Amino acid sequence: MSRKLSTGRAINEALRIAMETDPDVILLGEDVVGGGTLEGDDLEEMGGVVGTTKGLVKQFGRDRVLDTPISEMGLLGTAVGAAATGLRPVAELMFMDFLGVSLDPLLNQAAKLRYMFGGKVRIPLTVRTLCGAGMQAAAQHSQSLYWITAGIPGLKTVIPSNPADAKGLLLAAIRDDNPVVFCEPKLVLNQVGEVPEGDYEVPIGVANLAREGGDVSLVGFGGTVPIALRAADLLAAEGIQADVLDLRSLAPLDEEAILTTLEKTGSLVVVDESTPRCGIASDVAALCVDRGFDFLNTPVRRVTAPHAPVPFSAVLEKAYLPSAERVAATVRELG
Amino acid sequence: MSRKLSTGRAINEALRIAMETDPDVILLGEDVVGGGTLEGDDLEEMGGVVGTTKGLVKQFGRDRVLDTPISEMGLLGTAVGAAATGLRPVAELMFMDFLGVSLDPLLNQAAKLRYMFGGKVRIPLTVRTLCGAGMQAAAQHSQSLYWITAGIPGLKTVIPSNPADAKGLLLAAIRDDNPVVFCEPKLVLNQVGEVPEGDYEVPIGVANLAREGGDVSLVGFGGTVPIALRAADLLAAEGIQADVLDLRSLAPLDEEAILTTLEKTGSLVVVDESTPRCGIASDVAALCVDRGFDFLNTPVRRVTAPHAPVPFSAVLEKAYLPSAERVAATVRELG
Amino acid sequence: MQLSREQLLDAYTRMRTIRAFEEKLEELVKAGKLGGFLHLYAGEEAVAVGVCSQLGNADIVTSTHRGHGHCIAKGVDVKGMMAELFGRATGVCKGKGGSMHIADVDCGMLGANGIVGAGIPLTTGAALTAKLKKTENVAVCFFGDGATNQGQFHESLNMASNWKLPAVYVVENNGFGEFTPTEYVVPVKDIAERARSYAMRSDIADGMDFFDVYERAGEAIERARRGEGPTLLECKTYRFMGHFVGDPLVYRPKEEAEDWIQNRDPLQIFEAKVAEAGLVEESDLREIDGAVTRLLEEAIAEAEAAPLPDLSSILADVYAE
Amino acid sequence: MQLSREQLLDAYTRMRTIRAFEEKLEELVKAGKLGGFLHLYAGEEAVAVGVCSQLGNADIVTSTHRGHGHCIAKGVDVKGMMAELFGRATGVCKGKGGSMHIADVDCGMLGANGIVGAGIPLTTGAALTAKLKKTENVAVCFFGDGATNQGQFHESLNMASNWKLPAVYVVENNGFGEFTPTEYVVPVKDIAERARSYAMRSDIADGMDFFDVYERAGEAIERARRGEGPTLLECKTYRFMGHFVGDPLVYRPKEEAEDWIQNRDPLQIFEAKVAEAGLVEESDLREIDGAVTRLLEEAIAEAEAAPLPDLSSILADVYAE
Ligand SMILES: Cc1ncc(C[n+]2csc(CCOP(=O)(O)OP(=O)(O)O)c2C)c(N)n1
Ligand SMILES: Cc1ncc(C[n+]2csc(CCOP(=O)(O)OP(=O)(O)O)c2C)c(N)n1
Ligand SMILES: [Mg+2]
Ligand SMILES: [Mg+2]
Repeated sequence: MSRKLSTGRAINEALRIAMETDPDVILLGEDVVGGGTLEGDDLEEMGGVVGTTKGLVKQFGRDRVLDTPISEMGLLGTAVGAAATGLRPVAELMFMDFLGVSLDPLLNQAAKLRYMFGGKVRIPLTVRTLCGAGMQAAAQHSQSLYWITAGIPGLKTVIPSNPADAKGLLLAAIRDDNPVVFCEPKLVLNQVGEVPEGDYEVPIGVANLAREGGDVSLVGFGGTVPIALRAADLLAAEGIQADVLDLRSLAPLDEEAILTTLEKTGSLVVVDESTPRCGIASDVAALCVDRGFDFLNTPVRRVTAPHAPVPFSAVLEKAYLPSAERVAATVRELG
Repeated sequence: MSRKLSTGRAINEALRIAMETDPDVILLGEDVVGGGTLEGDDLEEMGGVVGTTKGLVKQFGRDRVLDTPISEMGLLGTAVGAAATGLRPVAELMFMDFLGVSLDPLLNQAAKLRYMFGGKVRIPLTVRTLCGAGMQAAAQHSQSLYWITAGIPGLKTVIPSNPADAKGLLLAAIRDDNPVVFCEPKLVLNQVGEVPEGDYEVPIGVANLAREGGDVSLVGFGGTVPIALRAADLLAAEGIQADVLDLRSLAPLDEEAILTTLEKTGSLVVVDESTPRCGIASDVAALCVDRGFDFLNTPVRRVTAPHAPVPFSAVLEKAYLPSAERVAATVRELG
Repeated sequence: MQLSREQLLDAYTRMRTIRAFEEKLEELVKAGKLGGFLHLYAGEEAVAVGVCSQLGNADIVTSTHRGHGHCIAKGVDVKGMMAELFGRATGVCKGKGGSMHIADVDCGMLGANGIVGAGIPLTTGAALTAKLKKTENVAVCFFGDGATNQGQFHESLNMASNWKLPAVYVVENNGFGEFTPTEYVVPVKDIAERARSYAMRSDIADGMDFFDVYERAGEAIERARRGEGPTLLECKTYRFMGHFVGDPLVYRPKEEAEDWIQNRDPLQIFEAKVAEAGLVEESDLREIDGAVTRLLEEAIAEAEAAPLPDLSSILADVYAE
Repeated sequence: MQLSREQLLDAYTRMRTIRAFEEKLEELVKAGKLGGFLHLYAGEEAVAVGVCSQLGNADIVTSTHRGHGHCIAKGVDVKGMMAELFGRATGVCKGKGGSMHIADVDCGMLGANGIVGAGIPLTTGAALTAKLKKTENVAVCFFGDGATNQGQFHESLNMASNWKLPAVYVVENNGFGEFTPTEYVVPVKDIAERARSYAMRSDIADGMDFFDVYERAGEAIERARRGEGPTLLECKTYRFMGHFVGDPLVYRPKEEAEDWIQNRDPLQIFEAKVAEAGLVEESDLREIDGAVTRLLEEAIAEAEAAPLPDLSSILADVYAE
């Protein structure tokens, strides 16, 4: 059974199921309760800045849904310490841009404690975070910084492209015994789609072939999957059939799935809404020219944002983001 | 005229020249003075944790060489504010691993203020920082995180492979009107070499062909240039002549220099002591399979550290780092 | 406190401009004409204006996500601001910054900031410049109660105190960080107490009273100019509107808000005080009100008519030449 | 304070072991037998032991770059530690952590930490676990005076106080952060004062006197166990050796160091106090000294003979299955 939900509601549902099935799961973050609920009044809590955690404090209480001060480093560090000692925290980093003020608990603690301790500790931590452009939130609230977390050994990073995957990936992330960064792309957040009821997991590290074509491979993830799918539509109208691979997991990367589609098509374009340097797009291209070299018939192109911060103005932001037209044009140029 | 200096001393000389030629240049960081010099005693200041800034406080005074509290975020943020208002600060982030506690001033401030303000401000900031493994300093003091700064639009990142470049690159960095991250690789710090006297700059964004071969291209930077050069020696003994390209600048990347050597050899191996994901090595490989596709005769291989934190034990650390033998073996396998 | 009639009218003009600006923005967002995240400053005008009236162009201020008020108080062109919020090429940041990054360094306004607490070290750096260059300028930082829970607050104030920098740290305690009441997350009654950790001077002002802010900020600014080091100045205030435009305000007691808005409006308090002292006529103020309304109408009309940025500008201004 | 003879001998054993361990390490580094960055704890033994004597295995401690003392005090196996510093497969972290990351969660020792201040939120998290799981465990964090200038200190203590967590924050004020005297960078005389920013209890102990530390830490730990919230406990102490092995110590007054080493050695103070009270015989202590010496000789011999880690272990333990 399934019904239509937005990605935000699917995430809410995953959190609820995770908390119902494991008493060690707690939520913490800024305004994950969101004020309200003073004794003896009729105030309402907000459930997060975009309402994703709404209602959870009513069901699970303030001991399991914790509002923190505006202290990202402190709250993520606290979550790491809690994870190392028996809880299974889901921390919210409201916007991924705030990694600037909270990287250490991920970079130097969550990612490394197990290794440095010779395997003696587990860090079952999930960090949920909004990423990407598309809301005119400008340079400091629109970044797609998953390349930073994906680049750090010891962390996993996942990113859903639709509501159903969001639910299953989040449940898998929470139950993983490693620190997992769960990205919530703004381009996907309000998207509505079929979401199965009940408890299920989408395994981490497994990409999804979202569309079968065979002439060219389009690789995307998060908000660029809908873009790649639209590009595939445009191309299909011209007789070019595209595979669309949704990575779903950025670390670990499903290298076999990428090589499989490349072997079939000989031609690959990767679409990433982040900036061009040191990113997932480069990793995919580098994989192609390494293990996939014998399959290559054409150059591997990366359709990304430009090497610039995200501009505010709506016209600029639109041009900044990858589009189906640019993807299709890139494929056409490959000939 | 030139004489032999270690990289550390060459950096010290660059700082001295920069401060002599521009009164707006100041240094700030933890222990860049390094205690000492209380009034009326015979104490000595340390000049940084490895002595790089030694003697500068004597020449320029405590107004221009400032010891800060152990507050990396605060000190880098302060340096950004000072740079935006008329000084030309050289801030020291003692170890690059401490980006964990100091990313925001670089990620969200230094890199973006100019853009967000529509071009109305300049941020002439240099951040000097030790990076890399090789001293058994283990997981939290051995990282090569230049991929993080190189990936951020608005920043520049440079890394010298020898004392002479260190001096010239640092002078160029300080005089650049943009925020520049100047990496000091541990593998290079104590290396001794000829350093020209006087004031000169090595331009940012220009790679250096450190050795001419023609059969295969080895691309390195910082501590991997000596490794690539040794690999070239090993290969030369077998009749394989390698170009060795020293990137020197990681952002901007000298794409033309990479493509030029690739066009000549048709075969490229990039050597990076950082971890494999989302790094410079992937960017170089991705460039090859994009703009350099027509030149490629073989796969592009990346010789990097494994996807793991840096281990403590000397035997493990040695095996963790790229070596000349591994580079040579990789070239041989390309056939 | 000796404020001339001219100074009083100027202060009123700025406060009124801020109020009217924010009210217009709310309308514009609700009419679907503006996008992005907008955090409005209505209710807190006396703080920005009380402080900035005593600063020159060479003095630096930094601000927060809630930055329009500080811009207007510091003299940033209102038309340029409006054009910016409309994302136009004529915007004060060429349409690239938007509300959360609105700035004009020509007026000493070093930017709103989307990162809570990030303006604090920027101010510290500006104060370091002033000190080392011996300019007698000061640097003033505005930030919220919530920002005092950020590590950057702690690190910066400590550094500024150690170095006796010419800085004033103005915390606008409006009782909430987003939806969370301050007392849930700040266990001290007065945030000013936090200055003790840095052996820094502190003071508390009624942030709804221009004159109280003016006086206490003035002392702090003068101390800073004289080289006597920084001050943490807490201004108790309240935001009249939501955290952002669109905030349903379900989380805060209606009576509490009503009480502040009805009885503690900084514009009304100002008007009552100047009237009582006979310093300006009511008609002067009404004239200003009218002029402000006209200014904003013009600003909106001009912004709507202004050109959008050229797409090539996406790659401009990333680096300085 | 009612310490049994057994407890006293145990405390002395731990303090003596720490001192001997650090002295041996210095020798070993100078003989070129050990690599890496080593920060020694000699001089500060009374702090670690005074606190940890009152903790069980289920209580968590976190430490700093100067972590050997806390490990030994918390009961981590000395031979496993020595093997770790030799980079052996038999090391307590399989040779992967080294001095700056030495840890043994089986003893509730959640690690030395190479990032100044980073242990503080980890402790806060451990205390959150204790509170939410209602275990009555406490979490104790050791960190230096320098670490109190880190944002993580500020953010963590604020959170712990807001949530009334069962935590004790022990600042080891040894007068220096690396080479910089504390008073250059901490403008308050007593770091304990910083607790006021969080409405947190604080106390100050003579960090050279095991008994004073024991008593004050005991109170803080008991308050925490009873659910009465966290404490910031400042222990005034001194490091007898350099910041790291190899530190030329040119930056600190020789007489100052001499004075502490001659007159305020925590081992001597302990010995004098227990002798005066007639609680243990000198011969008991000398016997312990001998046993400790033998233990360390064995530890070194075994570490030197132990196997190096297999190269395949580089990729092990990055992720849990
Ligand atoms: C580092 C960071 N964390 C969180 C946010 C999200 N955020 C924006 S405004 C805000 C509340 C700020 O509260 P306060 O400092 O009191 O200022 P106010 O909004 O009340 O003026 C939060 C949490 C942010 N922008 N930056
Ligand atoms: C975040 C961070 N900044 C700087 C350093 C370098 N560092 C190592 S120890 C140290 C001094 C710490 O002083 P304190 O906290 O007083 O501890 P102590 O060494 O005196 O025990 C510094 C600056 C570090 N390891 N981590
Ligand atoms: Mg507030
Ligand atoms: Mg210290």
